[in-house]
Formats: sequence, C-alpha cells, structure tokens
Amino acid sequence: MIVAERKPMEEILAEIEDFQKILVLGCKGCTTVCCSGGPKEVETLSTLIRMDRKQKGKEVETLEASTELQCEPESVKPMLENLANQYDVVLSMACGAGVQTVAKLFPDQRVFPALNTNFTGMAEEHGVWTEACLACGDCILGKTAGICPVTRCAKGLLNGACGGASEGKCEVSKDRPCAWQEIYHGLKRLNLLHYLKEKPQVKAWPIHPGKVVREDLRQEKAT
Amino acid sequence: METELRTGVFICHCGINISGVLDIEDLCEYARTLPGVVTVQANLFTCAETGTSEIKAAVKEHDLNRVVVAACTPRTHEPIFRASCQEAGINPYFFEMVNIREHCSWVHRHDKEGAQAKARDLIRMGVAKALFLEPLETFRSKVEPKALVIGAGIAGMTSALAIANQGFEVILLEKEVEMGGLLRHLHKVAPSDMTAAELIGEKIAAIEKDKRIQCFTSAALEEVTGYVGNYAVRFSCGDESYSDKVGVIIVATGGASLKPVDLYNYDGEHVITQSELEIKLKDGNIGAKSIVMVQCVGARIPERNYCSRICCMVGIKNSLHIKEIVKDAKIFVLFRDIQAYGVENEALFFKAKEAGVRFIRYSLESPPVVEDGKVKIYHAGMGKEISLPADLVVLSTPIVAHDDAESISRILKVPIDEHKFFLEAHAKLSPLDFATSGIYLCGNAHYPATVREATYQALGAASRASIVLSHDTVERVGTVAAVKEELCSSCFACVKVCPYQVPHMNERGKAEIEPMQCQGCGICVAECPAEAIKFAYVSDEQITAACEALYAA
Amino acid sequence: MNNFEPLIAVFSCHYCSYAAADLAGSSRIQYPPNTRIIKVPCTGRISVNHILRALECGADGVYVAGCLEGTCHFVSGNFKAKQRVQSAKSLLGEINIEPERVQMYFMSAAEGSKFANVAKEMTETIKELGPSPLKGTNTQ
Amino acid sequence: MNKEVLVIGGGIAGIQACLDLADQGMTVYLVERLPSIGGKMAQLDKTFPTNDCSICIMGPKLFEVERHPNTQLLTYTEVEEVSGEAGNFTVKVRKKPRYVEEDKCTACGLCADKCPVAVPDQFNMGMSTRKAIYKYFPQGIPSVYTIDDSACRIFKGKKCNICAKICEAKAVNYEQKETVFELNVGAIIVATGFEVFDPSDIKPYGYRTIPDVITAMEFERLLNASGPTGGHLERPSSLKIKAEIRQLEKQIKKAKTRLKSLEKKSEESGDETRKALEEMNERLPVLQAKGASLEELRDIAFVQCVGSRDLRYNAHCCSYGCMHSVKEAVVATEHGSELQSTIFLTDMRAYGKGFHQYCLRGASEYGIQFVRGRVAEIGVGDDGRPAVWCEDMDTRKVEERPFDLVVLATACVPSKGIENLSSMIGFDLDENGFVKTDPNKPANTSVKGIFVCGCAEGPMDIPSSVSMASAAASMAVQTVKAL
Repeated sequence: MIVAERKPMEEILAEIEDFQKILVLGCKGCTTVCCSGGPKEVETLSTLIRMDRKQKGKEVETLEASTELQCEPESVKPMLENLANQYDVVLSMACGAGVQTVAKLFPDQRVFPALNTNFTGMAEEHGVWTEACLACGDCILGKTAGICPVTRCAKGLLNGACGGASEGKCEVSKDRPCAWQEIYHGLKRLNLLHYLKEKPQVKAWPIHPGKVVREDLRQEKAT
Repeated sequence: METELRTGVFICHCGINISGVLDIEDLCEYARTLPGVVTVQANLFTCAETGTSEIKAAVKEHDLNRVVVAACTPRTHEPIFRASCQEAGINPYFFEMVNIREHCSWVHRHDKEGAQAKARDLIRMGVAKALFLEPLETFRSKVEPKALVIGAGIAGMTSALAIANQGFEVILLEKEVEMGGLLRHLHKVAPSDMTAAELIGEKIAAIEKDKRIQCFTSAALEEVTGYVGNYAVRFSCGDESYSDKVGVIIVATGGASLKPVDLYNYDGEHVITQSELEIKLKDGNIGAKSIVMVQCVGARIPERNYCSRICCMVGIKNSLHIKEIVKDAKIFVLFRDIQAYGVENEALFFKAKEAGVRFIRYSLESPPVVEDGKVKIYHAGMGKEISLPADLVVLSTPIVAHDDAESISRILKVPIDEHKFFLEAHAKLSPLDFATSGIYLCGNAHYPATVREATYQALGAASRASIVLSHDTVERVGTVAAVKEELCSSCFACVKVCPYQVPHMNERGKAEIEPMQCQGCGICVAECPAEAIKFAYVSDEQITAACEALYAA
Repeated sequence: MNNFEPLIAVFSCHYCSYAAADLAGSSRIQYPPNTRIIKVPCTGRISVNHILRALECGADGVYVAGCLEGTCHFVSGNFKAKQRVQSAKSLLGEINIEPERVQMYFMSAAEGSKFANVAKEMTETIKELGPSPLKGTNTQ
Repeated sequence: MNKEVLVIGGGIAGIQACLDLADQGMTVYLVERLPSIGGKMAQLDKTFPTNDCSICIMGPKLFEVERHPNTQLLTYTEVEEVSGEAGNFTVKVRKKPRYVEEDKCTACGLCADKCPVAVPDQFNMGMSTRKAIYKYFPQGIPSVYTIDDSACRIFKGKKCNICAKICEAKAVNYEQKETVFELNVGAIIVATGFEVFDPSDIKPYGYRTIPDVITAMEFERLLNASGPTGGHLERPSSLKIKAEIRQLEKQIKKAKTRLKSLEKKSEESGDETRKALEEMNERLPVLQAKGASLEELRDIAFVQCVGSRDLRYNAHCCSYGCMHSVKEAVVATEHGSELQSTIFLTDMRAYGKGFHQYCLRGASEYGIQFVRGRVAEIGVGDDGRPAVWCEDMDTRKVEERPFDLVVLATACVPSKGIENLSSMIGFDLDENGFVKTDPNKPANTSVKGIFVCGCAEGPMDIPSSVSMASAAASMAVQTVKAL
C-alpha cells in the first residue's frame, strides 16, 4: 500500500496560518492502514490545531471528515459539495493522489497536504514499513527471486552487485542487506542461477506522468 | 438515546469518613445543578441495607435511568450497587461510582477547601460520564459437557478419571502407542513401594472400564478453535481424522528426561542415566558393586537454570533399591543440594543415609570428573580431591519440555516460558489455570512434579475444569470490544496488538472480535486508526465527557 | 503566580494504579488535592487523543499511571500506554507546549505511597510550569 | 444427594477449596477459628518468587468467599462434634460471641480509636498492641470489629461502654451470646494449616532472651506496611528502648502534675514524688543517649532449619524456609539499600518453578551471601549486638560473626487443634502429627468422605496448597455425586 507520514506540525501550521475554518480531510484507504491519515489521526491533527490557535489567542473552527477513497472523484465530490462554504481551506491527510484529486475537482479551493507520501511499501511489523516498489512499469521480480534491485539496492543497479558489500551488508549502511547478494541466495535456493547469466535488457524508464487506459472498461461518453 | 435522561445522585457520609472532611450538604446542593440530575440524596451508609433500599426506592419513585453513587472505591463496592440497580429494574451498567473517600476525604484532610472543590469536580465528571453509559448484556453460550485431556501420563489419566467420575464425557489423547507416560520407564515409585507398572495398570484398567472416556493412542492434536464452553477440536489418530466439540481442555502433556549427550562421557553402558538404571532394577541385576550417582547433570546451569525438583528423590529411591538387591554395594551420591523437601522425602533421605549411602557435596565451579572405573571429586570437608571407585556411574538428568510443546502452545494459543514449560495464569494462586479461561494444566507440562504432586495437580485441574462443565451455560459480561464493520479499513492493527490474539479477519474481509474471548482491556480500541472498534463499557464518548467536565470555567 | 493551583487529569488502570490510590487512601497518606482520576480497565485503553482532549478541556497537566512493566494485568497495556504518552509529548513539543505537562508512571497495587509521591511531584512540576497556555486568554 | 460440604480452616487452602466447591454449585460452610479468614498467608508481606504483595493477591479471593451466593462464612467458630459417614455427616459448631452485630457494623473504626484498653496484637506476633475492640487485620473479611472479652473492661465487671456510645451504626451488643448449630454435610475438607515452631526452647539460639533474635514471621510483620513499625525496618532492641523512653516521659509528666497538685494543697508528702521525679529525670538522658547510639540496621543473619531436620525437635524439612529467607532478604533491601544479608543453610531447597532463578538474582542483584553450615550458638557481643557462632563447610572455618539482627527460619509444625479434630472425626495422623495420606490418593484421609489439603497434610508452599485444595474439592464432589 501507499505509505505516508504526517508533516512536522510547524510546517502544517504555517500553511494554514491565516485561515479561520479548516476542513481536516482524512482518507480511509491507504493512509488509514499506515496509521497516518485515518479518522483517528484526523482528530489528533485538528485537536493540535485548535490547541495551537487557542494558545495564540487566534480564532479557528475545525471540521473533521474522512473520504472512503480520496483518489476517487466519486468519493470526494459529493462529500465536499455538501460541506461547501463550511470551510475555507482543505487540509488533506490523504496521499499525494488524494490531494491532487481534491485540487483538480475544486480548482479554486486552497488545498494543503498534511502528509508526505513516502513510497509503495510492505509492512515489516506493526508500525514499520519498508519501500518495496518504485512503480518503474517494467517488473523483473520473476527473475530476481522476488527481490527488487531497483528499490532494495541502494544504487538501484540492474546488472549485479557493485562488490562493495561486506558480510552481506551494503556499503551505504550497516543495517541494509545487499539486495544482489540476497537475490543470489534466493536464486540459488530455487536453482535459477542461470538467470544471472542472461543478458539484462535495458530498462525503459517511464515518462511521468504515466497513464493506464483500459478501453474495455471505459464508459462511452454520451455525445 | 432513549427517552429523557433521568439521573439520581446518592452521596455517602460513610459515618464520618467522608463527612468528617467534606460538606455533604454543599455537594448535594451542587449535584442538583448538574445536567440530567432529577434527585439527590445523602445517607449515612449507602452500602448498608438502608442505603441500597433507598436507591431502589428512588429509581422507582423518580423513574431514574442513570444512578451515580459518590462514596468509596468501586473496586470493592461497585458489585453491591450494580446489584441494587438490577433489582430496581435498570441495566446494572447504567451505574457510575465516584470515589470521594479513598481518593478525596481520606487523603486531603489537611486542605478541606481543596478537597471540597475536588469532590465537586469528581461528582460533575461522574454525572457527565453517566449520561453516556450504555446498557451491557451478559453473553450466555451453551457449555459442551465434555472435556478434552491432552496426554495420558499419570496426570492426564488421573484428571480424565476424575472428570468422568463427576459424570462428564472425556476425550483422552495420547501421542505414544500406549498410555502411561514417563512411568512406563520407571520400576518402583517411592515411597509407596508400588511398582510403576501396577500404578499405570490400575489407571488404564479404570479408563478402559469407564464408558464415558474415549481414549485415542498415537493421536495428534491438529486444531482448536472457539472459546470456553465451546471449543471445536480436530485431532488425528493413526490415519483417521476426528473432530468434536468440548467445553474445557486440560494440558497434561508431561515432559521428557534429558539425554545427557556428551556430559560426563555418558555412554549408556558404564555411564548411564537414572531411567536406564530403572531397567536394570526391573530385571533385578545391577552388575556393579561400587556405584557413583551424579546429581544436577545438565540442570541448574546457565543454559538450563532451573531445578528439576524430582531427580534427587529418584536418585535416593534407586540407591535404596540397589542396596536391597546388592547388600554390600558401595554407593556415593555426588550432589549440589538435596531437594528432599517435606516429611516423606526427608524421611526417605534419612533412610538412605542409614542404609550406608554416602552423600558428597560438589559445587557448580568444581564438578566431579568421570574416568573409566573411577570418579574424581573435590571433597570440601577434607579440603582435597579424592577418587571414588565406580564400576557404574548413574547421571541424574532433569525433566525437560517435550519438543512438541511449542506446536501445542500455538494450537491452543497459550504461552510457554523460556524453558518451554506451559505458563500458568498466576504462579501462586492459579497454578492450574491458563490466563485463557477454559484451559487448564497439570503435571510435568507445567513444571517437574513427583507422582504425588502430579496426582493432586491432576485432581485439582479436574476440579477447575468441572466448574465450567457443572453449568449448562457460561456467562461473559458485555464489557468487551466490538468492531463496526462498516468503518473497518482491514488494516490488521487490532490483530497485531491484541495480547490475546482475539481479533481476526472474517469472511467479509473485516475485523471481528469474538465476545467470549475478548478480555476487555481496550488496547485495540485505542490503536484502531479508523476508530472502528466500539467499547460500550468505557467508550470514547464517556472518556471525552469526563475530560470536558474536568474544568468548570 | 504563586497561588496557582494546577488541575491535573490522571488516567488510572483498575488493577494497579487505581488500587494504589485506594491504598494511599486506606493508609491515609496525604497529598495535594489537584489530581482528578479517570478510571479505565487498562492504561492501554488510553489513546493520544484522550491525553490531548484532557489538556484542551482545561487540565494543566496529565499523567497516565499503569502497572509495573512486566506485570500488566493485560500483558502489554502499560507498554502501549508508554508509547502513546511519548508520542503525545513529542506532538506537544511540536506546537511548543511543554512536553513535561504529560508523564507516564508505573506502580503496583501495593505502592500506595508511590501514588501519593507521584501526585505531589506532578503537582509541583505543573506549578512551576504555570497554567496551561491554552488558558492564556481566559484565566480566572 | 446432600450437596453441602464443610471446609474447616480459612487459610488460602480452605478458601480455594471453598471457592472451587461453590463455583461447582455445592453449598459450602467455611468454619474459621479466628475473627477473620486469611490464615498465615494474610500475615505475609510479599510472596516468592513473584514478590507480589501477599494481601493484594489474596484480597479479591477473600471478597469472593464472602459474596459468593453458595458460601456460608462462619468465623470466630470452632467444630465441636462430628458424627455420621460419607454423604451424611452431622457437625456441631460453636460460634463465639463477637459482641458486635455483623450485619450492622460497617468497620468505620471509631470504636477502636476511643477504646481505652490496649493488648498485644496476635496478628503482629505481639510486637504491637491493638484495642480490646479490634479488627483482626485491616483487610480482614468479614470486615467487622470484634470485642476480645478477655481484655474488655465490661467483661471484667468495670463500667465502660465507650464503644457502644460512639458507634453510629449501633452495632455493639454486650449481651450477644455464643450460638451453637448443627450442619448436615456430605463431605468435610480439613484445611487447618500449620503453626510456626516456637524456637524458645532451643536455648543456644537465645530467642526471647536476646531482643534482636526474632522469627521469620516476626520479621515479615516488621517488613509489612500495616505491621508494628508501618514497614519501617528497625531492630527490636531499639524499638524496646524507644518504648521505654516514651513510657518514662509519660511517667515524668504524670509525676509533675501530681507534684503541682500536692504543692497546691501544701502537704509535705510532695517531696517523695519530687525525689522519684528527680531520679526519673536523671535516667531519661542516659536512655536517650543509649537510643541515639544504636546505628541503623545493616547486617542481617538468616538461620535456616531452626527446629527442622533436627532429631531433637522435628525430623522433617519445612519446604519453604530457604525461599522464605531469600525473599525476606530481597524485600528487606527495598527498605534500606545498604542492608547486607547472610543466610546460613545446609541444602538450598529452591525446587519450585522460578525459585532457582529467584535465588540467583538474590545473590547477584541483592548481594545475599550463602554460607554452608548450621549455626551452633547465638550470644551477645560486647557491643550488645547478637554474635553468631557458625562453621563454613566450604572454607572449613569456625568463627563468631556479629550481626544487627538474626532471623530464625523456624520449622512447620501441625496446627494446635489437629489432635482433637482427628480424635473427633477419626482420621489418622502420621508420626509427626500431620494428617496421614496415601501418596496415590493424596487428598484422602483414612476416613471415607473426609479430605485434607494444605499444610494440615504436611509442610508445603502456597502453589502446592492451592493445587491440593482444588484436588480435595474434586474428591469431595466425586464422593457426594457418587452416593
């Protein structure tokens, strides 16, 4: 899932400094699962904003809500429309996709991100996530025993280890295992070492922003 | 919210324990001004007969649906007032208690004014919280009047027979081909002089005679789900698989005696273990004149730092038995501390000394050295090393947990300690229960025990288990958490943080908490990022109401 | 502000610190009347929001009192509480409110005097820190 | 089928058996000789190996026994006669008068504050006093006061009734009579516990003659927060001196007032009290100096197997002595970190779950020293401190070592009432006076339908007593259900 972390309060408070009625808009999708932008975090952030403003003797009104999926217009549009003119800024606790959906749907509405979106990650344990996928659009995990060298190797090398690792740990930092050594052991276990001999094809890095179009799903636009 | 909220506040003098410091009249006056309060009464002793009948009368007269009592600690008196609310016809959980004795009058005697202000605040908070109290029902679920006993050693067999004697059906599982556990390898059982075979034979005969006990040997437990009174168990016996429903489970899986691999150059011939000695005792020939026993072999050492309790008595029993067979045998027992605790064990220890068995103490730092034909030991009393003739060396090794202890603990979701013995609910006062209700333990599975101790632990576990079996329903008060599925984001936070592994994802992909298993701590409620878990007993609304009532501007 | 009497909210668990408060009572150990206890089954029931809500509603200080580490009746409740108190303290730091206004304490059901000492210590700490900045505008 | 069971003895074993039976739907009578249930465990400060506070873990069970719908609590009551057989025993019990109505008294404690009579407190091993009207111990159940008719002035023909006047609940009733009633039960469980061996007839140890030589149970009370010193560790000798000083100061004050009143009446006999006053005024500073000179308590000696494993007194081992002393040494250091404890023992018997690790921590973290060797004699050094003559079997040295306090870990002997109970009911006792049982039927006595658990059957620790109590309950239910 998409993993995100709340921005420092200083930065958030500066963003919304001169607004009186603030809608703190959480998302029940990925940012709830990674415990950074769900309903509970929405309440924490809005309480902190009220406490800060009260401390400075400045007026504020906070509104709390959470969309089901902030990256889906059908989920965002109706909610914001019936909250219209009860707020003058949206402080979004969704990932980047959510913030942009709100901005796109309500172009003259000020929208601020409360989180920094980090990566598409996997959960190690409760409260710990590591980056797994850079969405390069050309997946080679089948050939690397399920370990992605693009994200798990510090230098993102595609054609084998750089040789700088010692005792299986990357030269960049002691607690990072060397991805390519892990790939080697994985392939050995599955006796697929021959993949290492194959000529690595050149990766066509995607041009941003990528787009996926599924003609089989698109609704015919009523002309 | 149902009809209009009508709260009754009852403030207690408690003799002069409260009224000696606090002005009760002022508190009553103040309580009348609080939202939702329709009647306020003070009495000398609210917990006494007079007090509780006044509450019941007030509930009827003023048609109250919330009761707040400001008196002593709820830890001792809450049940009394909940019962009065129930008798008066309102849900016992529409009751809030405010502690103005232990937390106020008794501890702020020197600052009456501060104490009075605090008492007012506490009553305001209690009344504010009372408005958000929710009715809790007790869950009742049918009890399957049948027990599952895992392990058919002396402990398992004894508890199976005891439960059957009280009229309940028992499923008895044994992973070996035959029943009897460790006793199958023993010759005699001290001090009753009965042979182990006779003892097991007696129990096995009784079990085979008892139609209420279904016994399965070379059986393996596969899966257990459910909760107290209602466990679904699946086990295999040979190649057939069975599944059944039971109300309680008793873990009597016993333990194994440690094989002292490369300790004191153990070779199974000249240097043997006590169990190997038992076989020699059974055929009545020892084939040795001078025998040296070494105690604490592989026990009370850093990697296994527990005393296995029974090996001293096994050594003493066997030394006496050797003396019976070989009159002039010279026996030395090298020990660190003889665990002959109590009356019987000390008497047997004395009898061994009288029979000429010599006991020499050694310390962990200077252990005996076993060579062929002799054992060298530093004798503290003589201050020098001596050498003892030994045509046979017997090593007393500790009882250790079976290697399948871990898998059973996973199947039953019950904890094991660092030595893989099963962990009881409380070391002193509930040694036979697990923290999870409905599952009990006894014998070596809990910790090494003599035959006498394993027997009374097994009877004890049977009694604990029969408490559940003797009622046709088991009750659980509704102070448990419950998931509102429409709010759940299926993030597994509750599954990961629950110390009792109760929440799980149901077939609709949403979190679900089995009310009977939930212990009511609220850890998942506070952890849930979607605020999807409701806890009616102490809800967020109640805590918020109490916070909002903290400060009267 | 020397006659300032701080208002301190206390989250106590039924099995340990609430029982310790009871014992301080039955042993008549005197301590300042600034604390108001909110009872919960386990300190693990308390989330960051409850701590912030208590401050926002007028408490000058908040402390969570749980069982001694390793003896929690619900195994890991006090450990979760410690984490959440730590998180509340760092959040307060970010909006520059003194983190010392929020504390975590551990005590067994038998440590009546410890409960009293904690109440005394916390009252002094908050007295030094002065009233909660949230009351900045409308102090009595 | 008679579903009623009698449990004799309200210690932890009796309580556990009673609760197990009541929870299985049996009606249980729990008879306890003393004014409150709790037994020896209630006198303990902490318990090994978890260092739980004893009354904290026992308290909820005491409440449960009182509140359980299927139990009848009969405290201050003794069994007088037992007849019949398994399934149909008739038992006569005699409940001594408390002179306080149990259903009215709310234990508010006003009566005890005002009561003028103070007598030694048996719960605190006589090291402090309690009033004639008293509660056996603060958390005692039933939570009611009792008048000790051997101390109360009313029963010595004097007029007093202060407690009756002050009692707002009108619970005091001097006319209350003893009541005798008959119970018909299907089975009986004997849980009469044990006594702590009185070491005063081991002359060489000087118990009673040397004030700073006390028993382990007395030390337990000194450690306890509701003990004689409120948990503040002090040597009995300094306690004695402080008490003497207080007594002397009171006498001086009384002498001064008497002197003033005599001089007002200008009689000459005043100078006799004046002489006594001067003499007392001289003695006070001497005592105060002596009191001040006693330094803080530092070195404690624990002497194991006192009266145990000793053919002159008791051949058997008390099963809990070693662990009890290690626990007391560990807990003592929480009261004063610079305390140093030495335990004189033969075998270190730490055989239970978690016991061995507890002793290892005792040695490493709490600096407890273990000396192998029986203590021969305890004398008094020239500095007035107890001097312990001991041998060290490891260093093979015999020496005299001074200590501030000596704690005797005494033997476990059968409870006083067990002989006449056994003759009354007919079950056999073993040669040490404990109830005789067969190792393969550990909870059965020699009489059908009569069961035993806890230390009445032999010395054992609390987990074993609790397990055996449940075993006795199971046997009782099996017997009653089988008839």
